[in-house]
Amino acid sequence: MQVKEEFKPTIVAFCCNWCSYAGADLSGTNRLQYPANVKIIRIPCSCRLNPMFILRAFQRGADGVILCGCHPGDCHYTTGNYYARRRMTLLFSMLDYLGIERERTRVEWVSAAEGAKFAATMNDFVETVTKLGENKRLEDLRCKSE
Amino acid sequence: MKKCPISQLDALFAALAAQQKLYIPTGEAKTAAFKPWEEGMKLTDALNTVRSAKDLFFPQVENLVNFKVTGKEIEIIENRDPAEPFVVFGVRACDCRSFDILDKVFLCDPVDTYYQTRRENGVIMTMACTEPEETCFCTAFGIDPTDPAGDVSCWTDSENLYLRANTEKGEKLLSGLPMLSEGDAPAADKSVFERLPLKNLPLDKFGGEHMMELFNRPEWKGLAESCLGCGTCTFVCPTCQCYDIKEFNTGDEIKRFRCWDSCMYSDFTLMSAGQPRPTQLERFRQRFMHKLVYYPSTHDGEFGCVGCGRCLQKCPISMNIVKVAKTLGEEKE
Amino acid sequence: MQERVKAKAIELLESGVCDRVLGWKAGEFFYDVTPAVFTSREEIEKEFVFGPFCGANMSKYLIAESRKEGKKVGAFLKPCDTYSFQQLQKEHRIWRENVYAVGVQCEGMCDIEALKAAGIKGILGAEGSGDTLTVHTLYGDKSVERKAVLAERCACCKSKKLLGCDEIVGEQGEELESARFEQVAKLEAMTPDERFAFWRGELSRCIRCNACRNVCPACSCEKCVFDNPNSGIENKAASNSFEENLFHIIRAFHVAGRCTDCGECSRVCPQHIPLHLLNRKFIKDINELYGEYQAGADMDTRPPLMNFQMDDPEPSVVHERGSDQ
Amino acid sequence: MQKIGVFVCWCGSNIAATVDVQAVSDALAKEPGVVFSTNYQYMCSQAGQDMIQEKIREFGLTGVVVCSCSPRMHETTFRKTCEKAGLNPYMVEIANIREQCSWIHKDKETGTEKAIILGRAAIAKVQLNAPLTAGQSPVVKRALVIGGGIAGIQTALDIADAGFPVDIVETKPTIGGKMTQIDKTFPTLDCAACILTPKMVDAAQNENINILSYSEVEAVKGFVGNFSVTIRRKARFVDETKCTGCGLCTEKCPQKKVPNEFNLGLDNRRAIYIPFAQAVPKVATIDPNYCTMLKTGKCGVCSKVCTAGAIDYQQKDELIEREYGAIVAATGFNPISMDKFDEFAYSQSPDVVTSLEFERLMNAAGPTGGTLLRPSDGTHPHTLVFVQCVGSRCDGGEKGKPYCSKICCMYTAKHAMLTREKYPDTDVYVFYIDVRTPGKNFDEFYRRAVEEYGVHYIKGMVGKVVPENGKLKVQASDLLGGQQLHIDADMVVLAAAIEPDKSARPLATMLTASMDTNDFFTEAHPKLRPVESPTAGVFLSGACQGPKDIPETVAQAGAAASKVIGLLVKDHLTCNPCVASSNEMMCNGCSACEKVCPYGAITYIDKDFRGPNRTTLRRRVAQVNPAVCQGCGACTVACPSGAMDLKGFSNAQIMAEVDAICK
Amino acid sequence: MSDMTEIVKRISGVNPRKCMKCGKCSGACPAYDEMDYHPHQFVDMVENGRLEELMNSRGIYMCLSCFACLERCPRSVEPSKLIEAVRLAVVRQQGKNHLNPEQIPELLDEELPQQAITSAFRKYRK
Repeated sequence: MQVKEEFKPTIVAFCCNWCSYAGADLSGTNRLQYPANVKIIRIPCSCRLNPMFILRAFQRGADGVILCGCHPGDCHYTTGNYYARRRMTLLFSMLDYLGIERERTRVEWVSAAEGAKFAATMNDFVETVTKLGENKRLEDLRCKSE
Repeated sequence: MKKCPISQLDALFAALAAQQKLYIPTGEAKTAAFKPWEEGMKLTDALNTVRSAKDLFFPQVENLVNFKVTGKEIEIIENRDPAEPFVVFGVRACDCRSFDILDKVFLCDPVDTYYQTRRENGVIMTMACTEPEETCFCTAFGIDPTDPAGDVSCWTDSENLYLRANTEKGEKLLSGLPMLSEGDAPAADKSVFERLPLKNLPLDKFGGEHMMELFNRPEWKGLAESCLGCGTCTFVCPTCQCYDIKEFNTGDEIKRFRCWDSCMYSDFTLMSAGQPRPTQLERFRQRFMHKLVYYPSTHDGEFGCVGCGRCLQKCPISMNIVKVAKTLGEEKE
Repeated sequence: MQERVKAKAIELLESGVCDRVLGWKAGEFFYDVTPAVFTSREEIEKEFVFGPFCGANMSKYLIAESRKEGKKVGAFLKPCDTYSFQQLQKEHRIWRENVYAVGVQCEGMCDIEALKAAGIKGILGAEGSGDTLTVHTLYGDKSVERKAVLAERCACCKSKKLLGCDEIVGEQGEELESARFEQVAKLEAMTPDERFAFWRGELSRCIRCNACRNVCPACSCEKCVFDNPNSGIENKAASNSFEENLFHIIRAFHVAGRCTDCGECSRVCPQHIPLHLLNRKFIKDINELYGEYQAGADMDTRPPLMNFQMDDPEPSVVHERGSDQ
Repeated sequence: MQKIGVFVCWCGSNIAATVDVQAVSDALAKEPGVVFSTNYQYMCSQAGQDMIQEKIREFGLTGVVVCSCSPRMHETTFRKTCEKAGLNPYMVEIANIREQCSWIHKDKETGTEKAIILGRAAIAKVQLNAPLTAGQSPVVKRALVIGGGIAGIQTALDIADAGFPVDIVETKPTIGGKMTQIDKTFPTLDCAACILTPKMVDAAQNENINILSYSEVEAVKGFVGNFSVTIRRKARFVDETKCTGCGLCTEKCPQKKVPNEFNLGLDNRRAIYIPFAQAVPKVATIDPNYCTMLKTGKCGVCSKVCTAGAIDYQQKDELIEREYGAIVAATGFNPISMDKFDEFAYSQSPDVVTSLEFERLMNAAGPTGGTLLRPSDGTHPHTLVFVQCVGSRCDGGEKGKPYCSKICCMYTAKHAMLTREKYPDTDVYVFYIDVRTPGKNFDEFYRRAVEEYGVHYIKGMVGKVVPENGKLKVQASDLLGGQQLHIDADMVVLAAAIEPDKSARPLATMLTASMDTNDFFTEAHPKLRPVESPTAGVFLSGACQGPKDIPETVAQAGAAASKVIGLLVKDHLTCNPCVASSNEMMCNGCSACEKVCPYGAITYIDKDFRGPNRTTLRRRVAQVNPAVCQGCGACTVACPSGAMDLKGFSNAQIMAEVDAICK
Repeated sequence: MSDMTEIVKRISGVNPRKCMKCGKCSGACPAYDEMDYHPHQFVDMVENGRLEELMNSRGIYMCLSCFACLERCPRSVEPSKLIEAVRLAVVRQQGKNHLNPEQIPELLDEELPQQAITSAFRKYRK
């Protein structure tokens, strides 16, 4: 009997080194749980996130991509997250315009002190993406292992 | 010769599609394309499709082989698309001639087995032209658009579709169709082709004899000047046959595939030492020299162009083989 | 108009201001006009044209032309070309001092495909100014309304203003009220499923000929990421729907805030993909979220993606905005 | 292809409990490029580090992946380890399998699976790592201390003692801060002014210290070792160099109705004023909001009485720009506003006061000359109710603060004790939720208040205070007594929560230092780097980092000073080699990168390049100054051609990580 | 009784664990002396599952629903919601024996605040 396996989405979380990555560490230090499907990639600043990386993640099988950075005004590099905010807003709007589920992409500002927010955000995001199901609209079939 | 009432066309397509995959030219004039036939699909009003029938035999992207990586082992996996028989209906005389040209490239030794398989599996049903576009100049290459080649040739008048099998494959295809009856097509009216503006393309100077002279002509500079270096002409061309072999790493597998390349691209035939044709002028010249000089010089004077006129319609800056041929072929008083 | 433009071109050469001029060269038919460099009065008199099929945006050629040695290059620019011209200067791509820019007023360019779509075949020529166009065909003369055969971008022209030129032929024009975002709004009003179906239908026709990119004045990178094997996203052909999407998303994103909406991408697409709708989406979003911005309209303002406000909307605006759709 | 060594750490049971470390090292051994893979109990131990070094030499490793705790913990450790073994330190990548794996997952299978993927991603990245060499940048040997309270003063004194010049920027006309307003200090009950004012004078007399009072930081540019700070010197309309501080003007000024902020508005001062007798600098300041001369142009009394000719009504704000190597934030705290606590009738009755106001009422230099009198009628209060935790420990929201303000228990005990000592005829009630006395001699102090001074400590909270017939009707619960109390009090003292000064938030933005949700500055590490901000070169002193009492503040101030000294003694700083660099062959020279660079690290040059067919092309190309670039990567995304890339976080590396994770 | 605790927590939306036992609710309560259990005890009793005692207590009907405790609670525990929920739980358990709308007119007093009427609906038995 084949039991239908529960869908576990692949989530890529890009976290800026100074706030959100530290926030993620803090949620670990505080033993706050969030699903293992979330894998974090450390980037120096949210402004390092090239839209290319997001599309790449979807191509390679991600079902959701989230960017976490310092709160606006708190960027370690002063202005990085302001640029990231515009870039991501426009990119997400474009993905939505192309009919790709807008819930698959998200930006959250998580400070180094917000371990609880990090865990809560991830839990919520995983739940949202799980409900959406597999990424079909921006998939690259070549990358889906048979 | 067989005939089939126009009213029975859908039934004819259905019968063909029941046996094998059937492609027909369909869609709006601006975007007409060969597509797999489905119930209710209409033939396009356009004279010709945007992309040529070449695509069905030599697709833009084609998988060749996979390399599977497990740990530190690499396994080689054949990855050919499954061979299935198919029919293309509505190929124009120009596109049909393009297969002669492609065959000479792909089926000479070493044979391109990917192309070969598709050629063997594909049946070409051509359609005679009655209302050419002003951009048509197939007659310049000795093609009779009113009497196209192919496995099966077709004509229409207001009531009937007339079909004539030219090859064994064609005979076999027609033999199984119950809606066909005997009947001959009325004689074609060729007068309109006489009025085609480009019918007298000055091709005498081309064909391989004046290779170096043509190569060094100063007019190339002016012709190539505005070329954007896009691949439109090559990708809509029924005779362009250049491809690149590329690899895609999926993470645990490497997929080797081939895709069309364009001699107009800056990385065409890029080598470790650099680009053999470093400027657009050289790349531009390559394309037209190939069609009008290099190909004929190695293939008994046969030109690498069939006069379908697609590049005339599609070039973003309206530079094309006709302008090249006229510039280089006419003058020289 | 054609005669005035030609006279100006000859004047530029003969007065010694320029040693070459960039203009439009007649083709085999009346509509297949090619951008070309003219160096003599004879060439200009014989082959220079300016008419309803001179759609090509000349600004991009000035990147290379303005760097050549010699005298200035004379350039004839339509209003929308001048926006690109300014934008390229802003990006330090054109060496302005080597260009003598002549603004040419434009009545809107016609689309040969629109003529053909009107059911006219075997077209040999077109004549007439004003509202009606007489078309000569292999099958006799036909007449059509000019408005009906205007290119889409000209039917909703955003501006007739000639910017940053050394001289103007014809009247200086004004910015116009344009309905250019109507189609974008229509798409926005659709459900995501409908939008997905729409764009799949359009983008699946893409043959990756790169015509849109190569004609685009904003896409003038020394080396495009899609041609660069080290970029990680290089590809020569779209192997599947993902790569089709990828190319067009990234291209639109790279020109976002820089695209002047000249519409060349859609004009040259051999598959008639409405690429301008991608660029206009970004323009519309930028206007709505960050304030009106027209790329190329001036030389000073910071492009919206290289700028920010402390109180910019959060990316979640995308989610909230369309929640009822 | 790199030769990669993988080292999986157990971190005792921290990782090994939820991650099968053996399985991880086995799985990663199979990855391409991996030539050695192992696991060990504590990789960061000397033995663990020795092993890494040994394996680097043994296998000639070109890359190292350590699967361990967060790179924020030990990346530097392992980089140094590898460097000692001859491997470039930037050939090391850390897979964070503790904070981001073992600690958040309970199921071993899940944890192991994820750890393997994280390890893979690190391996994929290391494959593309390139050796990087750090550059150097010079250090400006001067420090800036922002805030002139006890924290700022102590930090400045310590830095100055080490021989480095320090500037103190204080927004008030005098340094001294909150401590000047405090009467006595717990638990010793010594006089705050007596111990503070000598320090203020020290600071004023120290030739390495330059006090910029009545000044604010306007803008901060630069980076560690090379900050450039714009300081606004607000116009005080008195020439600091001429004013002798005689105070004559402050006596003669006809504008007498200015609420005296030093006494928290409990009395009035003049429009020209010296905040208090021991102010440093002892210089008068004209309050432009009240000065008749400045507002209407008619008066000029102070100018007439000033024998030094120091008054200058034309004075304007002045902007000065200075270079600093290090910056210390010491912006301090304020009691929160009591506006939202109507139940305690703070705004209805002047007899309901905050503890800081009570401090002034008890102080000899205060409005009542040190006699405890009710602000409403100047009578002697007999029944006093102290309420603790007002606005502290609240459930977020707008009303209060979620944290414990830490100092209230002790100062309330102090107030209760002092009241009872001075006025044995009073009844003093303290309503508490918990009494928190962790500190040397703290609990003893509190017990003395109860046992020796007879302060009534009641576990419970005041529910409401209603002013009625000159009394304050206090209704409260006595949880241990199981009854509701109704007390007719003469005064109610609220131990208001403290919050960071409002200037801290904009300052943090200028300094690019991060803050927590309560606007306290975040430290680089809560335990191990408590006086440093995550932003290099920015240090934290005093209550701006979290609630603190005086000894803690002084200790932290000294610690911050020692960190600053440690920085300033260096002649050069090693730069972060993970900086942007532009590939000139692909650069368009379009200036996109320059526009988004927050450091001005990008400039352009025209350069000749070899074109096809022996031609030369002149192009404008970007150049990055690696000493100025901080490696944020904003430019890399702005660059459409991808010419701009970031070392250590290159496009290819990040995409390799993405690939490995999504595989 | 433990399910009842859950029900009460669910109806009220109150998390009694947030209580830090400061007693401000009881300090603020105007009906303190009328009650056998006091607001802070309510919270504690729910947390510790002593619901039966609570449901049988008269104190829950002495609550004025003035929301002083809710307003003052520094931890947003909101005891009055809990009391309300306990009353509701009692009412539900007893069936339809609360005040009928038809009976309202005769009981109506011009001076009666709206809030009191609403809470009376749930509070008084027949």
